[in-house]
Amino acid sequence: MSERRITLAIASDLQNVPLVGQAIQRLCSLTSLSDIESHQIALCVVEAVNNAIIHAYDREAEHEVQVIFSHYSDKLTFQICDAGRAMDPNCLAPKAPSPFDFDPRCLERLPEGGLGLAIIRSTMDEVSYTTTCGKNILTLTRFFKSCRIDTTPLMG
Amino acid sequence: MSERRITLAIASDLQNVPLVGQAIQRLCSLTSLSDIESHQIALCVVEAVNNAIIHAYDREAEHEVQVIFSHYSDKLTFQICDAGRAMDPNCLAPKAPSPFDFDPRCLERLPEGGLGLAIIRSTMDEVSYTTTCGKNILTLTRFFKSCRIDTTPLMG
Amino acid sequence: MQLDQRRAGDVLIVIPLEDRLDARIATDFKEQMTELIASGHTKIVLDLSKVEFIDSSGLGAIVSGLKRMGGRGELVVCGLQETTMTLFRLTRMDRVFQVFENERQAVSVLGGNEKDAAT
Amino acid sequence: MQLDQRRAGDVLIVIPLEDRLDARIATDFKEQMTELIASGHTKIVLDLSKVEFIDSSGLGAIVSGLKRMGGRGELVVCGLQETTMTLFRLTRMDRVFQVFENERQAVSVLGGNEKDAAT
Ligand SMILES: Nc1ncnc2c1ncn2[C@@H]1O[C@H](COP(=O)(O)OP(=O)(O)O)[C@@H](O)[C@H]1O
Ligand SMILES: Nc1ncnc2c1ncn2[C@@H]1O[C@H](COP(=O)(O)OP(=O)(O)O)[C@@H](O)[C@H]1O
Repeated sequence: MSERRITLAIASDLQNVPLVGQAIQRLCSLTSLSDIESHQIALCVVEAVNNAIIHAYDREAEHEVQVIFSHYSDKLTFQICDAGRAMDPNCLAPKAPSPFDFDPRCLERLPEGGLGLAIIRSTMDEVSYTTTCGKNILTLTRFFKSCRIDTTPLMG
Repeated sequence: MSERRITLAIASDLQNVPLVGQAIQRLCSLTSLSDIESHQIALCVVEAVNNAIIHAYDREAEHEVQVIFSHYSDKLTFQICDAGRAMDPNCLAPKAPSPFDFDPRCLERLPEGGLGLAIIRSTMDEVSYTTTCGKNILTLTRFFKSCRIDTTPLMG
Repeated sequence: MQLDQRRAGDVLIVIPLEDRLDARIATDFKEQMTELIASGHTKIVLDLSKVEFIDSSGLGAIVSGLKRMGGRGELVVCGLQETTMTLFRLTRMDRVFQVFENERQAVSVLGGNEKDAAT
Repeated sequence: MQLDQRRAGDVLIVIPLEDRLDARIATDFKEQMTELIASGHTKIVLDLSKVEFIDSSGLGAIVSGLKRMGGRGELVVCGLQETTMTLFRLTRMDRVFQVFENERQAVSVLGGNEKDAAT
């Protein structure tokens, strides 16, 4: 099947994010992904859109966040686009320690935030980020079936 | 609840239309509408997007069709936007004969086409069309619950 | 688009394997139906149980098949889901087509061989 | 956001009535949980059976409640749907929280009065 594509766009208000989440979940469920996988992927897109609103736009409404859903024969890609402050590339550095590596018995150290990107990285097969002409694009890729690639390479 | 809004955009290729249909159906099902109502409304949006691709753009791909979904406390609106050839206003004239008024026994006269706008008009509460600066907007409105208004007035 | 076909006596059962009968595939669907009718089938059951969504072009293709029969044969539909039944009702095509619950009932009324039809 | 509350002996059952615990309402949810804990409740069952979707902010708010308990009491969760359980597992929060199937089991383990809890 040739590529099929749809762009979802919202104003940067958190009230609109469930609309994106629900639409993405339905679009994913049209593919060979299971309902749980579709839900997990929709969660990643919601995390990315929340980040764009909260971090790139400082919670100011009336900016725009776009999500481009592309359906290829072997994969889905999601491009989350904003025109706000760019993300520090260290946030996506491959060697960043995972916030999930916490000691479950050490109450005070449990993470209350900073989980979004880690959720995205452990669910998607590829995550990349570019900034061009003031437009930031976070690209999330998920391959179908056996094509899944581990995001953490065995050797550094 | 204040207004929530999402814009869906596709290239004018019929292959992309199911993406819009599925997304709209899911968005409708977040409201108080039943599954069947959501399906019927998604059908109307699909009919309108098909029309934009087929009639406004003469089936040329690579133009854009937008659908703006707005959720208000009392209603949903759908704005289907294209930048192609404008529709003849007579197509939406209130007195146009309904293509559903056929004689079921007269085989040769059964309608094989021309049903899309009639489906839209009998499902939605309000239908309007405007062209401004080369942009055509078909606006479909559906009120929730008892607010439903009949589209055909009793007197002409 | 893919159309499954099965015989039950002199009745031909046609099963579209698409979940959407829409403008993308309506022309192809119409042409395939035209060919089947042209090749001499006069009793056709269109089993729509796999179809979740029909738009006006898909419906138009079905109507076109009926018209092509020209009263010289029968084209009936069966297995409509609630969503597609709603479209038949809205467009009043439920008064034009004989609508059956399943293949077995449709085949039986057309006088075919019931045991080849799925229930 | 709306939080339903019910007592079962000295156990407080808290039921978020939202289908999404997300960034829109995480702050409000966290504040309401903080108040309940500040007002002296030391055995809390968070019933997530009505919640279909939790994002990292919603999860953070739940973790925040547990941390605020400061080991002086218990905050357990129950009624997780398959989707939200997947999030607890992915983030390893299933090793931090006691997770029960339903209110009755959670209340029973916390030593509350089972008959006030829904199964
Ligand atoms: N779209 C973005 N634009 C700018 N900064 C971002 C963006 N996404 C993430 N960040 C940065 O990365 C950090 C980690 O993000 P995340 O893991 O989602 O957790 P959280 O949003 O809870 O802090 C954020 O605190 C922020 O500094
Ligand atoms: N978006 C549009 N732009 C231009 N013309 C349109 C548009 N939508 C509908 N029309 C006109 O109205 C007619 C009736 O449309 P419709 O009821 O959807 O049936 P059909 O598309 O099968 O012809 C079309 O044949 C076309 O001439």
